[in-house]
Amino acid sequence: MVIVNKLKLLVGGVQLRDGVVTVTDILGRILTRAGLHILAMERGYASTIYGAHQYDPIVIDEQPPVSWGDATLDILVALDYDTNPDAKEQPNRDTVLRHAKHLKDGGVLVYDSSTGEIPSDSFVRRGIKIFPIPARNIARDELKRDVVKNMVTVGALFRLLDFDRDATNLTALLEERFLQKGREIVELNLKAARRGLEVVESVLGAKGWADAGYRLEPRKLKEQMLLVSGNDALSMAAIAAGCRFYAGYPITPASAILEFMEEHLPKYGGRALQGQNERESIRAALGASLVGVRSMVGTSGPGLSLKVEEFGVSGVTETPLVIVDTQRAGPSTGMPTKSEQGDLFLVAYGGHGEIPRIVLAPATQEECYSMMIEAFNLADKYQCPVFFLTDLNLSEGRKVVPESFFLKQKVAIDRSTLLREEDLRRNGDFRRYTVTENGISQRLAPGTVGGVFKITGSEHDERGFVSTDPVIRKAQVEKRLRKMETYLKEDSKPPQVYGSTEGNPVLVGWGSTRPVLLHAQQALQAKGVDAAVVHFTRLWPFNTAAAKPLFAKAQTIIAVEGNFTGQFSDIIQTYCLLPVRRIVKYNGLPIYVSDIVGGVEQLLRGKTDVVRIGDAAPTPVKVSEGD
Amino acid sequence: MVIVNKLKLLVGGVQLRDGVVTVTDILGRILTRAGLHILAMERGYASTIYGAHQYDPIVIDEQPPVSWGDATLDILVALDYDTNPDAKEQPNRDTVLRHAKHLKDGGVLVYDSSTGEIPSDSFVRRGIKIFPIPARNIARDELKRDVVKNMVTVGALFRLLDFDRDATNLTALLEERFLQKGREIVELNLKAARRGLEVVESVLGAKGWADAGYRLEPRKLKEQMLLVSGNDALSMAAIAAGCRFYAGYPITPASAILEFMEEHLPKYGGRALQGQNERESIRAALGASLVGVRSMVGTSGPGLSLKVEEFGVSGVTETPLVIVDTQRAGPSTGMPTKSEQGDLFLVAYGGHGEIPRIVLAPATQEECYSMMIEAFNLADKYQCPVFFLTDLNLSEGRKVVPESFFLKQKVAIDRSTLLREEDLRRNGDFRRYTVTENGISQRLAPGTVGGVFKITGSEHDERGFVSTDPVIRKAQVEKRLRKMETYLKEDSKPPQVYGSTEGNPVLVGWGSTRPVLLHAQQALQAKGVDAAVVHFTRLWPFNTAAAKPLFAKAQTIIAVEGNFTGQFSDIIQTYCLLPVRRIVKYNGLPIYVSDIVGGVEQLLRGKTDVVRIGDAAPTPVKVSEGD
Amino acid sequence: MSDTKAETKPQQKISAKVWDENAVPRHRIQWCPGCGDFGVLASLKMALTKLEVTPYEVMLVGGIGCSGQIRNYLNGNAFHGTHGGALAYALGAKMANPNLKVITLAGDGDTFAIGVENFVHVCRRDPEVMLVIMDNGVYGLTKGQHSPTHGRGMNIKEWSEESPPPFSPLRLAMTAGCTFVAQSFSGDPKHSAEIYVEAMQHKGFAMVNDFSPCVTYNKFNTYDWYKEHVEEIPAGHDPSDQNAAWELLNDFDRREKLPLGIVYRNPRSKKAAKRLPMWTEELQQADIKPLFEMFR
Amino acid sequence: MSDTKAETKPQQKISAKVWDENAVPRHRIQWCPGCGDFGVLASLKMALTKLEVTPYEVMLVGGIGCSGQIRNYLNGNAFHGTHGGALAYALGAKMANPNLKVITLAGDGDTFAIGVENFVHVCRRDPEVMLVIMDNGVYGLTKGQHSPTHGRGMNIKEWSEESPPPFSPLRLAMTAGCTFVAQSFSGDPKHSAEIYVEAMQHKGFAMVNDFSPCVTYNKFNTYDWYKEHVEEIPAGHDPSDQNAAWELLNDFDRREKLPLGIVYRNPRSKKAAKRLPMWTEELQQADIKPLFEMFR
Ligand SMILES: Cc1ncc(C[n+]2csc(CCOP(=O)(O)OP(=O)(O)O)c2C)c(N)n1
Ligand SMILES: Cc1ncc(C[n+]2csc(CCOP(=O)(O)OP(=O)(O)O)c2C)c(N)n1
Ligand code: SF4
Ligand code: SF4
Ligand SMILES: [Mg+2]
Ligand SMILES: [Mg+2]
Repeated sequence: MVIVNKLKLLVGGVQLRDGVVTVTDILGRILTRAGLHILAMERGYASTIYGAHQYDPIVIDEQPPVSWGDATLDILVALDYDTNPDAKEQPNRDTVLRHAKHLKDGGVLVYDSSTGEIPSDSFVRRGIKIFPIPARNIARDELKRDVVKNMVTVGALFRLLDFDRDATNLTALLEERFLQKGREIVELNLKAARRGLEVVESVLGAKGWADAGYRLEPRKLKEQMLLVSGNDALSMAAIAAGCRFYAGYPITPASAILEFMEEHLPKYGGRALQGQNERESIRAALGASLVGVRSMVGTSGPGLSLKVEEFGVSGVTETPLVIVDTQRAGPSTGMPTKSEQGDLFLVAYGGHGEIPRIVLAPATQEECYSMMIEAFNLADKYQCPVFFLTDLNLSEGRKVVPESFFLKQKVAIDRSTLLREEDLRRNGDFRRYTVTENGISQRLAPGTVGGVFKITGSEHDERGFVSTDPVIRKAQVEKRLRKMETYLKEDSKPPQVYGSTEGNPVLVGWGSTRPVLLHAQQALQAKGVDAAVVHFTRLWPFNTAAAKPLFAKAQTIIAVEGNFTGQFSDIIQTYCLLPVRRIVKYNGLPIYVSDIVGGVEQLLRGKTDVVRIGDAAPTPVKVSEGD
Repeated sequence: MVIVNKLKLLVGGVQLRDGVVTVTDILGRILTRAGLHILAMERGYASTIYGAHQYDPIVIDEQPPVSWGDATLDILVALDYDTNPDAKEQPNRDTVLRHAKHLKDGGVLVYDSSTGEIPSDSFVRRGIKIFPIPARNIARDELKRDVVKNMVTVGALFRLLDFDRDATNLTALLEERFLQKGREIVELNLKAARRGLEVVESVLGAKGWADAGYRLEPRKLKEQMLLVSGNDALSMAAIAAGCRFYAGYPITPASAILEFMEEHLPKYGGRALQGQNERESIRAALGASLVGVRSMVGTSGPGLSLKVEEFGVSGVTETPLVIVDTQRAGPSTGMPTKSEQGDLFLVAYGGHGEIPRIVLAPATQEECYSMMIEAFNLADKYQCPVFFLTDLNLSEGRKVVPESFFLKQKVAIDRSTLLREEDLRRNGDFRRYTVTENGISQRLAPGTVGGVFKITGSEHDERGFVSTDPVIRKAQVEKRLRKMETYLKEDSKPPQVYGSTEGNPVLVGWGSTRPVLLHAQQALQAKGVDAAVVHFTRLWPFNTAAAKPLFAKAQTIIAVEGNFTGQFSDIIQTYCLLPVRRIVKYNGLPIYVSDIVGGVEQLLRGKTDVVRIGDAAPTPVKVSEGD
Repeated sequence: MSDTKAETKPQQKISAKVWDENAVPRHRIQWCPGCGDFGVLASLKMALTKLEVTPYEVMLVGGIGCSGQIRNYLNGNAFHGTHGGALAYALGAKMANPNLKVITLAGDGDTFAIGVENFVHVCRRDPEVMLVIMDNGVYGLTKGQHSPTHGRGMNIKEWSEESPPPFSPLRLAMTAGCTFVAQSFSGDPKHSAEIYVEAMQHKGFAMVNDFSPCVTYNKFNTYDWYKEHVEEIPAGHDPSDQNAAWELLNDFDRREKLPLGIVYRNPRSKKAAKRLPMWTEELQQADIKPLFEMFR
Repeated sequence: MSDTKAETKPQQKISAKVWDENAVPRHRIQWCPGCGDFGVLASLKMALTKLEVTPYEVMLVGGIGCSGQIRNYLNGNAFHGTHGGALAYALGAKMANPNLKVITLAGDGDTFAIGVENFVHVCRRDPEVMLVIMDNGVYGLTKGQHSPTHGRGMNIKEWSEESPPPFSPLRLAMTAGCTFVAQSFSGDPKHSAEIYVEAMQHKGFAMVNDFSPCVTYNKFNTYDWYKEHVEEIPAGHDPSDQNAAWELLNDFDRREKLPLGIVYRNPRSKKAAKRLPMWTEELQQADIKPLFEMFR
């Protein structure tokens, strides 16, 4: 039986050398145009530029996939070859060594056989169809251009997927890209693809296989589809929301936002600044915000830690700022190219003293867009840091989203807290820090005739002059923090609830895990376990009023988090005074459906309150007493 | 009736100009030598050098005072005078304007009358005895040395207190200080004091008062007493504990530690570094610790926020470091010269990703000493940041402590995790990050023959080489965080409990509030309320096993904290799943006995769950809807 | 100081008195009597008055220290953030709205110790911002610890990591690429004011190191000491000549003198900039459709 | 490189091979083929071998970047903390134990962008630490963004706050008070090794800016470009003469050349230092009683 339009494939190879991303990019674009859905949420690469193993797993589906599912693969494409076949270790066989264990029985393995064949017995036993493609040799020896080796693989892959047999789609893409460099380049690439196709056909013929077992069929498109990453979506949204100043110091996985902004913001009259360090970037952004421009910074853990003092500046001077934290595995430099949900405590609690702050955590590329628009309005209204928490997999992960989704998002830019010259004339005496019932006071952009502001990170009176008067201090602290109550009343949204929480186990998650939670919910249901899912995208201030009633009647509360502690679990405990059990994962791999299903089963058996996902190390060495 | 050896006085004046601290320093030293107890826990000064109001309230007692009590004063000494009597505002009358309302009926008011008398009716009505002393005029006009004006006041004060009538004590101190500069200086000062005494006597005579109503009597000393601040005590302890590298960037109220260390550490073979910024200091300290030297940094809120990234470095590289945070009122620059307990969240949760960390918070000068010794051993054992939380009032507050207290503290320096050359020879293969059951691995000082360490803030294998292998990652994360379990088992101490928690309201506090909690407990008892006090000095990791049973049977849990949120209350809720009600104060003033008593009464009446201490501001201005 | 005209030029008559509005009244100023910063304050008022700048268009960014308080002793919008950060806030503010007169006022500790990371980079970035450093050789506000310019003129024979030699603000600025490098002395406020006027008119980053004695904590570099050591830059000096500027610094060093005046001035060719869109009506119509192209 | 002798000098024969132990094996090195950092690695091994230093007494402090990885490609104790912090860790390590050979190895981004605050101050503090900067004009590890030395040799006519001109590592070091300022080129590892040997013998902070081309992200400052632009410092140059050093820099600038060799070397008179007490037996007897005096 041939599986049509539903599969997961992984392309792997040596970073920088083998062009993993070239292959998946071509694949992604062509399939998107062919009306298929793509979800590629784990970009496996190393925090070095050259030589490490890189991989890119991609789910392809007719319908929007529920989630990235499990590690299990239908097709494995190994671009790597051995440059030095005599070396004891073979780093260049990494793709097969690391990922072949996840191949389904009956799946497909494609690899570059230029430097030799791999032992195939174990695969054959599992019914795996193997396609050795000497892509590099074909490119180098036959076509005299090393660089087209990836096109050989693409051609092979398309043939395996019984897709684009006449190369119409591929030709269109190649012409778009290379025609201005000359028709010969297009032809060379097409020839390479054709050679890949031929090799596959010869294997199919030799083995007597009718097909590889998978097929992709183009679908009719009702509308334009876009293949966007979380970073793409949130950057576009920032521009739509009126962000006109962006600053960032390069850091994985936030650099892409900086690059996007550097390229596109100027077209909208804005400026993007590559900070010379983490603090220059956030300070410059605060400076821009101060004078009235919507501004944003983006960073990841280490950069965020270095910005902590400025959270306080934003909070106490009441200067709006949107701060994107594309979380990666910490602490310290940690694992810069692995995803994690480990920074929640930092954004909720980081900084000396106490400030109002808002933490949003979108679950999908779509929410990276819609919630970023919200973020800017919240920043304007509450005049405090608004944290936007993604993670590496969400930020770099790509998904097919219909263009219409973006176009129909309402972008209402609300800058009503920013006074204009007319307002000043009307209101007379301007006080930057007027104590109000909702905690919110009016701002002023310097340069506005008729008002002068004095702003300081020291405690101050309503006019912004430094004061340590106990009455003024108390009033200002309370005014600032009252904004959080106002937010809870007027702007916070309750968590999303799927299924009934009453009497059922309740799965809780936040940010990027919603797809996999919902997927696991389905899988559990198939096993007869009715679990509800409660998913948060508005994390802070914690919405107790909305959350507690949901949890109060649960059979058991199980939070699923990508960190060691269960950071959000702790926050729920603080506010709801209910015990939260945990499934946690922090080994650098995505949370899979099977992790959650297995974890829930284990917790329901009742032996433990915390399940730590991932293969464990050998027994720890004992340390002698007295040391 | 004359009150003997039990009073609270406050000396106030214009900062830098009037010599408030000169007066209280002389007072403190002489009374300490005279066997009296002193507690001076609030140093009221401004975050400017010259011209603001400064004050120094001092409790004097025969026995060690339970706490600083209330704002109420027995004696008010106003050193200020008006330089410009025509100015509309009279900043130089601040002492009387600000503090006279706290004077007890029947109390004593001493002020510098050089530039005129103050309106006295209201004081007279309250039975307050007023002593106008033209100290500045006497100094300037009679004695021709402005600078001895404070000695006039000291002389007056001693006479009011019926103390040192023959100036024996004063003479001794003056000789110690000035004899090498010449006998004339001593004589001049004595003459000034004598003149003060005379003015007081003339007032007493004129008014027909037999005395001022207060008397201090010297007591026999069984042992030497020392007047130390929290910063003094912790600095001495650090040296005793083997700290040989200290780094700090100047910041109130931590600068005094730096100055202490710069002066004294070299005598013990150590070095103290004034960092050129907050990060240089913590990084240099980590560098010193790395090569085996016990090291420490000290800072306050803003400096701590700037060091956050290095918490992670310490945690993941497993480099020991003691970090003193002398909390002051935040956020941001906040109120640099006011005390607060607002940094708990930062030290417990600050930093991206997750690391082991220990938070200690001494309650008294004595514990600043004893717990600092503990801090260094914990840092060595657990190889992670050990935070030492004081606050401005504890750090700068002075208290009389018997010398023997310091001498009898056991200082056992435990460096057993640090391998020596012999150990390496015996153990062979050295692995810096061996995965152990208790999470602790052995360290090495570079330079030790036979072992080489590789240390990194990136995730690593047991040898310290960078790794993102999921199994290694999981093992290393768990190894590091397992240290917190080990700590809870082997080293954490339960909170101190005063009274029975069963069925009673339980007052909870941490750090410097213990004295006032115990004082309030007494006051409540006098009012028929039996409250227990549970006080924490080991804050993190939270010792649920020790704490929860104490709270489980309480009638109600009431935490008293010097911050807005009730940060420790939240932590208790997280771990104990019990509701914690709160009395919080954050207006820059110390928490007083009456705050707690009033707060508890209010909470017991049941109308609210949070009492916010301090005078409130006028009704907030309403903001028109739609803005 | 800006290359685009202010959007609406208010009709306010600028007199010296204007600078006392929206400010802490004189008798509440909390500097020690005699503090050099009084001179700087006076000079700033003179310069701003001379240039007929209005308080509304002024953006003062104060450092943290005794010096940074100056922002509140003077009319004009003012911001005060973290220690050492003033120049970076100023950079963002100026990039966002070039119509503002952005003036950064900070101490030597704020600028050269904790803030040197911003100083060096802002020199290169060259925004039209004036920086006045109130250089007193100490951290005044934290009670007199050594700042990076501590030790000026002292004859010290042996150094250590803990006590390094002072460095030269002017040389550092020159090396880092600052396009306007000047020095003044708060003991001569009129001369300082002249320098500030030039600095505010400079099309780029203008640094003025103002010797502003701390009468309380620096008992070495006093007014008298400065009076003996400062010397106006000779009229013949051509500040646009970089070699001459270095030569001048060397010459003054050799003679153990400190130059007052404009050492170097050489505006760089820069891209013109406009105020960034910020009002709803400027933002609302942004069409993001062209961005979709790359995702197809 | 230290003024007190190592406590126990191990009896290990130092050969070049020693530097491959306790290190990532050659075929696992994750630099791009042709990366300039290979040359730096080779030079370091030569220099350490020449000086007969043992891996036990070496303390390598790596920056964060492609360059910083070098610490693991070489034997010797190694530390790797936050981006930009290497020199400050090194400072503390050296102050605590002067017997160690402390070597800091970092990129141009790490040193001059985020780390400039440490660089400037360490130059003044002058610890006996060698710093090798692998200067490639880009942030290699984060995929090629501009570093503060980006733009070297390019003919750019118009600047902006976003794209400022490059600055000169050598001049910055000189101005900040560095006592050993040198430059090398990883295309000539033998010459670099000679410079490193001198740097490690210097009694103070020694900075070597090593042009180490990034073959992947800097397509302008390539090996060939450097070969055309570098030039050895003429034999007659006296590096102890500060004026001559500046003159040399000016001269090379004028000729659009980049000097290779020791530009400046002038050790400062410094207080001697010893390893700080650290073993229990050294600490246990500390008598704190004398401290009580001041509290009476
Ligand atoms: C992060 C941080 N660290 C330390 C401080 C404490 N602090 C306040 S002002 C100052 C130095 C001021 O020196 P300088 O800039 O020379 O100003 P001056 O007072 O001499 O005018 C310091 C260290 C702080 N406010 N913030
Ligand atoms: C605080 C922080 N910000 C950003 C990063 C991301 N980052 C890693 S290496 C690097 C720059 C490396 O450039 P350079 O020092 O020149 O080294 P190279 O890779 O070129 O050798 C950056 C920005 C980080 N690790 N930490
Ligand atoms: S301490 Fe020094 S700098 Fe500060 S106000 Fe006084 S004189 Fe001025
Ligand atoms: S990216 Fe550049 S610096 Fe990094 S390893 Fe490759 S060539 Fe070297
Ligand atoms: Mg100063
Ligand atoms: Mg670089």
